[in-house]
Amino acid sequence: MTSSIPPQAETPAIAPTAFTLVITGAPYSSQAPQTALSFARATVAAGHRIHRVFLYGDGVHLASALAAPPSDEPDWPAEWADFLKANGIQGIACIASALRRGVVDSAEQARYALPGHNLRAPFELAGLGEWVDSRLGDGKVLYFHGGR
Amino acid sequence: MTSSIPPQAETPAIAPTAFTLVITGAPYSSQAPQTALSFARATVAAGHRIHRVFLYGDGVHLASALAAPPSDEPDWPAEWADFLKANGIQGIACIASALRRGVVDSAEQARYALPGHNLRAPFELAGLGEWVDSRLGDGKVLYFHGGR
Amino acid sequence: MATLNTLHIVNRTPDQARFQHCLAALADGDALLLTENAVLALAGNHLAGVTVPVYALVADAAARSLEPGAEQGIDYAGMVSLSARAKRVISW
Amino acid sequence: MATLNTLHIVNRTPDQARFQHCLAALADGDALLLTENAVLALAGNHLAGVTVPVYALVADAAARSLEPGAEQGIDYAGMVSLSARAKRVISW
Amino acid sequence: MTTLVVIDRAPYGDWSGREALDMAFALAAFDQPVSLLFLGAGVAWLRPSEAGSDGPAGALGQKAVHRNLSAAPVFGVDEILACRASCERFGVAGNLVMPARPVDVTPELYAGYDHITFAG
Amino acid sequence: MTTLVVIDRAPYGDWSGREALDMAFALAAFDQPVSLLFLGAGVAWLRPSEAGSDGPAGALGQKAVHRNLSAAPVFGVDEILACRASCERFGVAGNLVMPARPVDVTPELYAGYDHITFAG
Repeated sequence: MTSSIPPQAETPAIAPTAFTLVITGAPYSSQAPQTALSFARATVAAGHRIHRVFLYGDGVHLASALAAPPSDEPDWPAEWADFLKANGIQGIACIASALRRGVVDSAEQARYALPGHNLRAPFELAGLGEWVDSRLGDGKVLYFHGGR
Repeated sequence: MTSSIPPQAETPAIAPTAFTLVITGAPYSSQAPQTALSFARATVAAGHRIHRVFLYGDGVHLASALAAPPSDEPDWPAEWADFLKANGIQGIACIASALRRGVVDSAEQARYALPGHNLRAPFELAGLGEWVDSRLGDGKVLYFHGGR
Repeated sequence: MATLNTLHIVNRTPDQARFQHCLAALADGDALLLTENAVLALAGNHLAGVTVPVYALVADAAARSLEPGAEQGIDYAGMVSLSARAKRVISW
Repeated sequence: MATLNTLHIVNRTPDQARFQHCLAALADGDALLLTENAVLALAGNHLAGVTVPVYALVADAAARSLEPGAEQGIDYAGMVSLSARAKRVISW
Repeated sequence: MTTLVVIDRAPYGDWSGREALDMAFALAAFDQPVSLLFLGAGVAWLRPSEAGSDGPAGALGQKAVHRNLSAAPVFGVDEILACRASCERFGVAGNLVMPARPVDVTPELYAGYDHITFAG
Repeated sequence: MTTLVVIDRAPYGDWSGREALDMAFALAAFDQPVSLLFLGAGVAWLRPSEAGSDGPAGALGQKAVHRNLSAAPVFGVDEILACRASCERFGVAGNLVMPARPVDVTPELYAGYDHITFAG
């Protein structure tokens, strides 16, 4: 899946890079999702490309559809989902990390006979193969970890 | 809410203590829920009492109804829920921690117009007042934190 | 049974700041209980200067292939007993 | 534009082991970027012996009332530019 | 029944300090005596901001922690203590958000509290 | 395109080591070169267990990490490296799970890998 580069984007001074962002820190526990979002916005604005966002470990909580932060705090899952949609970027939550931590889509709900599902669109569940794919591509893979 | 002491419990060598266990570490990220459960089982077996279990911070993920760990790993949310039910112990997830992290019951689903709910019975959402109540009681409050 | 003032329970590896803050808070009449990854302090030189009794959860030590001394190893029932006896418990 | 071999990005307070592992990995031709709580290294004596260029995210520094030196402070666009230029990026 | 709530993590990068502050405020709301101790990297909470009440933390999309902390005396938090050695180590010595008071953190200090807690 | 996966957290108390191992196995499954480095408290993974394959970790209700780690060469992980200084500090020197190899962790060591990653 490719990102659409907005027409107003500047041409980068160096060759455009395709970044994959791996987020391993959870929102409201770490700053990782917000640093990653600021980085992602700056990436697109500079004419580079975000190839994929991959949530791993505690980072999968960013794909929760049920977070309801106080009205005076940013809603990081919603802001990330909006950014991915607006830019046509693929968002993957690692399925093994997500199942352990209670982040599931309707297919996994059915498979494990769970009482509901809570994966927020456009995030999808997939395996570490997606990370390997990014690792083997031409771009760079950056990580946004929790703070401890 | 009082816990029922199983008839086979030994009389403790010292006066029975009412413990409140505060769990702040998440399952599958920290060992906190499993250490706390081993402690809780030993408490009941020794004729002491668990007054209340209070989930705070990342600990609220223990109250998720949607966790689906691999079949060869323990299901900590299910084991905790079974233990609480079997012993009639109150399990509270801090509502402020839970809302930020996407753990909600049907009342909060309705209030925030969320697409679902995922709080596992018998856990209930309530405020820090429950922790203050434990703090002011006769018993002891112990904390089970994440490992970093 | 000897009086136990404060039971200090620590669950973090000894390279973490919280572990060091815990050691700095120990006083005569206290005891230190190592749980989870804190049992790694049983190997190496992480408890230098500690003069209070040191306990460790055997389940955690065994999982990490460490053997507490004869007086040190306790099970969860022992942890409950220490916690009930202590005048104060600090969970670091 | 000078060659940049490895960009080391660290987001943890300087009292954490990972921060120290990062410092031990710096080599000539590399650069160090402090983000999130790592900007606390701008105060106190946490970067002794570091000879590579050090950058810090101004948003993180400002939130913590710290002021990077004139050459040090960069915004997210600067972080993107460094990341794109570097031959290798390590996220500590 | 005096409680000491200890904050040993830096603000913004970690939420546990905010959740510790909420614990202190909850005790104060029930008129219970409570003190705050900033220790280790937690002393970074005490660096005074030169900006307005919303502060430059706005650039991070987070509320500035000074607003939370400055409310502490109003809400009935008895004392705000700062580990002197940690302040020196993290370069905030002699320059604390009011009304924090530098102290030496010793077993004797902890002995003054019935209950000592961290948020995580 | 050689990747170095670094594990710097002790097992059982923290899941990130297991998730780092999964990353290494995923690369190996796609026939990509990958090495593991145990650093800091992560060297506790390398303490040999005297117990059987399920090991005493069973008492914790967790799978013993030795089983995971011993599968590494089978799955195609090229090297298992252990920081020598960390081993000494955490008292596991001279007594490592096979086939871990003690190394000095220097910039030159890291220079041998195109990509270096942690699980969290």
